[in-house]
Amino acid sequence: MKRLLVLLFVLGSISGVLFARGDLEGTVYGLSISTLNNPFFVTLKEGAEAKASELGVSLIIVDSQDDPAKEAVNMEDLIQQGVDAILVNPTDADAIVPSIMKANAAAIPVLTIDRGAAGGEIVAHIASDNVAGGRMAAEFLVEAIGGSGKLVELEGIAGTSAARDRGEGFNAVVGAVPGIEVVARQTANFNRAEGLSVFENILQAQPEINGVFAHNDEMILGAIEAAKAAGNTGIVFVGFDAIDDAIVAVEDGSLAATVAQQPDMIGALGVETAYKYLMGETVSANIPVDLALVR
Amino acid sequence: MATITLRGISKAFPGVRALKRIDLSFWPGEVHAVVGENGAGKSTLMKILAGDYRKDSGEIQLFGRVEELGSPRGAQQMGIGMIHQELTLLPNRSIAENIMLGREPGLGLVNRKLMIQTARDNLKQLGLELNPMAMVSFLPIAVRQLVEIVKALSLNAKILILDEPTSSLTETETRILLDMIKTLRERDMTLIYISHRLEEVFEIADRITVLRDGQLIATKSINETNPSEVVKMMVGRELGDIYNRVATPKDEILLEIDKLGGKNFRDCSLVLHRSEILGIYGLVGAGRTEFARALFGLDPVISGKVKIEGKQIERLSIRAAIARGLVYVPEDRKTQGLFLELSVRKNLTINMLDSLSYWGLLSFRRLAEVASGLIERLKIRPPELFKRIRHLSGGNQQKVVIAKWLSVQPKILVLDEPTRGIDVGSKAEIYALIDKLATEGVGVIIISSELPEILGISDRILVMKAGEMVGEFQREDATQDGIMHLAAGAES
Amino acid sequence: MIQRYNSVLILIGLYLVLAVISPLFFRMQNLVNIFMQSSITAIVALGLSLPILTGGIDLSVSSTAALAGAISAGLIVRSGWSVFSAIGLALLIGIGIGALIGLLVVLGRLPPFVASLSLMAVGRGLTLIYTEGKPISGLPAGYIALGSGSSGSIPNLVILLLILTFMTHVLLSRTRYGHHIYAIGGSADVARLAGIPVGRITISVYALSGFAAAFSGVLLTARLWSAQPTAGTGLELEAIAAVVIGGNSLMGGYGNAFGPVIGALIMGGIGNGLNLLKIPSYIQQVVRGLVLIVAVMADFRSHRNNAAAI
Amino acid sequence: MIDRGSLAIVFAARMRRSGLLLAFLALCVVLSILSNRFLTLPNALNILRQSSINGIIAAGMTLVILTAGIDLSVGSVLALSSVITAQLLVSGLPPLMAFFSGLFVGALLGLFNGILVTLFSLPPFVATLGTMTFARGLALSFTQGKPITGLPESFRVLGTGFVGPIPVPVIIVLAVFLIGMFFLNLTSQGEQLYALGNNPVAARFTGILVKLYIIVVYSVAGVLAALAGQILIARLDSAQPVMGMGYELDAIAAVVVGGSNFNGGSGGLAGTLIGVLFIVVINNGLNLLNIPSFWGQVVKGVVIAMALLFNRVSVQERKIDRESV
Repeated sequence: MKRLLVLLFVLGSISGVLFARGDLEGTVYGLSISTLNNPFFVTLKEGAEAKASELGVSLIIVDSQDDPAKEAVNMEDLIQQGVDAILVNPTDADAIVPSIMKANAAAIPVLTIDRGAAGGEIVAHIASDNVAGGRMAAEFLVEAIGGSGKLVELEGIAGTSAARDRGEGFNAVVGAVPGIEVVARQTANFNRAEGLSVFENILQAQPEINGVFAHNDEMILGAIEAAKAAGNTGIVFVGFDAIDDAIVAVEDGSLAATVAQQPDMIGALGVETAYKYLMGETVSANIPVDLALVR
Repeated sequence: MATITLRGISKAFPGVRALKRIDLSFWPGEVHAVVGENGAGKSTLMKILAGDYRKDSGEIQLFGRVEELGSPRGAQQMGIGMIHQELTLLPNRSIAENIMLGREPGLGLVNRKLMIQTARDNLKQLGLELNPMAMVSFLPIAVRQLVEIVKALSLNAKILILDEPTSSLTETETRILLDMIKTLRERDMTLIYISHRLEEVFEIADRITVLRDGQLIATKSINETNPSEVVKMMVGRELGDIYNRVATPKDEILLEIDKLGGKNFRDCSLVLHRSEILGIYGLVGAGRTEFARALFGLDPVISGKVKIEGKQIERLSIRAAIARGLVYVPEDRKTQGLFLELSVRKNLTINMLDSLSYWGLLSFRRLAEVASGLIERLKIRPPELFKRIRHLSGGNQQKVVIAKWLSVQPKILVLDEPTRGIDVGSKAEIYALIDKLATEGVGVIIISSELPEILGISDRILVMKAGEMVGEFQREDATQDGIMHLAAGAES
Repeated sequence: MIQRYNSVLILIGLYLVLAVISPLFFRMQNLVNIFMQSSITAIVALGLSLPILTGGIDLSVSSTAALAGAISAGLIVRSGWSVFSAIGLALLIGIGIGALIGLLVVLGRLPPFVASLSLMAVGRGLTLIYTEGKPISGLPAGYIALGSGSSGSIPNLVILLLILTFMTHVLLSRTRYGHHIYAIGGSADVARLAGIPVGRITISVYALSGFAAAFSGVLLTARLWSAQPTAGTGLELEAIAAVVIGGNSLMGGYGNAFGPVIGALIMGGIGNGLNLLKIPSYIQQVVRGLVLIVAVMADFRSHRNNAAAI
Repeated sequence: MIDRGSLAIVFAARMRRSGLLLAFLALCVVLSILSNRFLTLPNALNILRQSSINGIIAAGMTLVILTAGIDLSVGSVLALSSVITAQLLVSGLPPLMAFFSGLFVGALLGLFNGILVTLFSLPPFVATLGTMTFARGLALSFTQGKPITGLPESFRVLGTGFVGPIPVPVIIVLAVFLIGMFFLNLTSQGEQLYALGNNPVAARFTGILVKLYIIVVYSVAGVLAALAGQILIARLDSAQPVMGMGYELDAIAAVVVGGSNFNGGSGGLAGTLIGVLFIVVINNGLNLLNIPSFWGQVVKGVVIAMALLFNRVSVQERKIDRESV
């Protein structure tokens, strides 16, 4: 019993402190993010937060940790709190549909950001196009190695939409160029440490590699370390996301290019669009955010 | 007609011939004792009867028909029940669930009412008024043993094999059990009784079979033989008085305990002299073990003082005790004394690792030498350094538990039930060892619930009851009746 | 007996605290939500509690759930099977994976941890191969109703959880089979001596665990309206935590059917409460870890006293 | 004072794991037939270097499993200690001090685990699961989810440097294993650790400070996880809060494949080392042969199960004649 009291006390004090700063006044937007374990989405979140404080609205941020089941739980909890609008960055386009329909039923407007949803009523979709990004990277890479050569593709977590779309765009381009051969296609799970060891292994198997495309910057940065350690120069590396580290790498020349999304812009636009919608303005259903190749 | 007839039963394990052509019959309404030293083949024979092992050759007739027992289940269904030496109850289940394990009434769904009622009836038959819903883990070990027997009896067994059933019972509880065995004999059951306690065997057995080295030495009617003849047949030689005392206590006081109190005992005082063997007798629950544990620093002490060689110990702890030369051999060697998966060498030398290290490195040569010395000194069999301790017999395991303390040159040796469940030959060796240690100046405290043992080995006997020291006997004045009278406490 | 109710006390205490500090918590709809959110973990934990009761463990539940979800959805959407037979086959596959672990444990004498770890990798790989890494959607309403529909105001998931809990309770406390599971967990040798077919029962508990995992995979698919190739990642640790928080012993032989469900509800309540209190997600993990430790500390105190008394 | 006899005894005991060694060698033979790139010196060094992270963690895990415990928190400990080290480095602390601060963080978290397991009698699984969750949360909130990059070159030697032809991480992992084997097999503390893993009650009755040993073991596991983290960030030139996810399962798999069992008191570092190499070689082989990642997991699972079965069969035969006597 004594332990139980201790437990109650601990819980009470933790939540008491945190609850004290909760604020139920003003408009409240829910922001459901696929994962905050990835700097890209952290930047997106920060963009949204900055815009929210600029507009004077409050944000409740939940993190799905890339798990659709956890996402469903988080969405229910947001609906339960009666937020005025929900911005969702889905873990998966299909898996989010039931949650969106629940929000629809509760008359809460839903906006999707960065990734779309396959169903439900969506006020607006704010995103850059991953398939287009993959294509952009492929076109650059093909040109950079002179139209023919051997390529390696480092894939993201199997089954995630980002890995799927970026791979699809990339392969659509390189598959159409006759002189290009993709000699290895391995997953490094969007992870820098795995990017390093997987590419080390690939370097052992493939004596000649002209270019590497990775589904995100984390993996390409790992691969660059592997190539450096092996003393292997002359490989063209192309990443995706333009995270801070990647920009630095582009500047020092070790990374040839990275496809820049503007996550902070996506987040900010999301909040802004929701704000406009709630103010009664009409918003367009599809709000593209520019992609750019940072080279 | 014989209930079981064995013809030419043989069994071999790789490298060992465990049983050699055993011919033996058991009759209804008889208590048939099977005795022999550990390793003589009793357990192997009983396991074959219980369906646990398969015989290599020979035949088993049950009620005149040749049968293959196949499995424990098969043996059970043919009316053979077995009580194992190690308790086979599940601690986290109720008494009823344990008794009815594997035979729960009902089709698919268990009929709980019937199960509890059946269990209650079974308990009543043995005169036990226990709540069948009580969890076994809350029962004292002795009561668990009784439940174990109820469980076997409830199988409607025609033949009941009891393997050391009294090894963890007190005198009183043993009486209950022996009376029960007599009742079962009246009901024309066949009881096969394995025990190291010859006095019990001679009290209840009708016939006695002696095994040695896997061979049947003799089967005799109890009237035709006597304990010393049986012992001789068991060990294959004359074995004089097993309590052959040589050491005599000195005046020097080694240990002085003044009003020690703790969980389940209080105000316990005693004095132990150099070269003295002090027996502590008490029924289960009298607080003997708790007292010893507290003295060794295993459990907290509430009050009292302890002096070793005149120096008071400020805070009792295991390491303080060992540092002052007080060591404790616990009652349950398997769970408290041994590292079953480790080798004989590692078990023997666990206390001297630090002293046999040079610049932090173990000297395996020295460790092996020391261990070999101990093996030789205590006649540990087989004399192999690298055998896993699990595969040694109980007697040899017990020798290892004692031997591992000899290396620290103890001044005071506390032994808790040092001969429980071990054979008479090993017992004699352990008694001789204790006496030898006493001769060398060690003070020994021996806790036991076997009266003959306490009487035979001790210079002085303390009796504990309900957590207190209630009496003291000198060797000359001690009698079974006198001690029992104090321990069982007629006045309360 | 007291420790049986310890986890219930923790559950009630936790919910009371949350109710005090968040006005939203004790709304009926929110409580239903928690039940629904916890139900999938709870169902996996129910199944997983069986191997744990025998002293084993099953790490493969997460990938079995994903595989079952994918196959049931794929058979319906791609191959035009009926909902009934597709789910049936998926459940059979779950049973098969479980039985295979059981065989590796019983006949191959592999530690359950590695046997199930190997099949976890295999199951995850097969899911990715079958789905080609893409989610499968377009499920018929009948399928979706399993996980998303409700009967009256009570979600089907909750009803299924209650039924399964009741069935597991009956299985464990009232059937011979259940008694034998406890016996094996208490001591496989004792069970064998009592004539209990230890090997067969051991295989079957893994099969049942596989069944529960597959079933929860189907429910998850129905709840998400699509089969996700990465579904259920980390579910095994969550389910094990639920079993332990509920007061069942990881060593086997001790526990009941309600423990895993209560454990899941405790964790679900914590997650929900932290969300309602708008606690940032990183801090949520810190709090969740500490609460896990404190909750089990409270629960294990009584166990320890037991152990010391012996 | 190590005499030849004792070394021979130790060696003989280790060879009981020969079943696994055979399975490992078989795997290597198969791979060298399938890929002519497998059996080359650079690839061998490559495999060793990749073994370093999991190897160091698994060494600590071996000790924990020897005491019949388990440590699920190693991945999170690695992450938290790494981000703290990286932050210290970036803010200009001398590399050596940052390095030791990181190890200190690992030791603290391990100490916490050890205290929960011993003084509070929590099951190791739950205690370390709790630590795993909250340490990850701390790492994430400390960094706000972002990597910390730009580590000084002098620190990066830890991951990228060479001594002669041999990479520094390989030297570190070999040193960890040598020291560990030395400690486990040749010192009194090592032998006592086996004893307490086999029977903690008997160990206590023998005067071994069981709780202290267990606390130290968890602390060492924490330090080693932190050390692995330092090497990892030195190699990657960046520390991320999400590093090390799932490393606990890799490490446990290596230990168990290496022949230690969860009941404690049996197994050892030699087996673990083979277990670590085994898993790395599977991954290396999958990459060399360019096996599609979907199939990779299936192959990995099947190969591990087969190796264990093979090992079990060869151990089984010897076990029978020992047990039936």
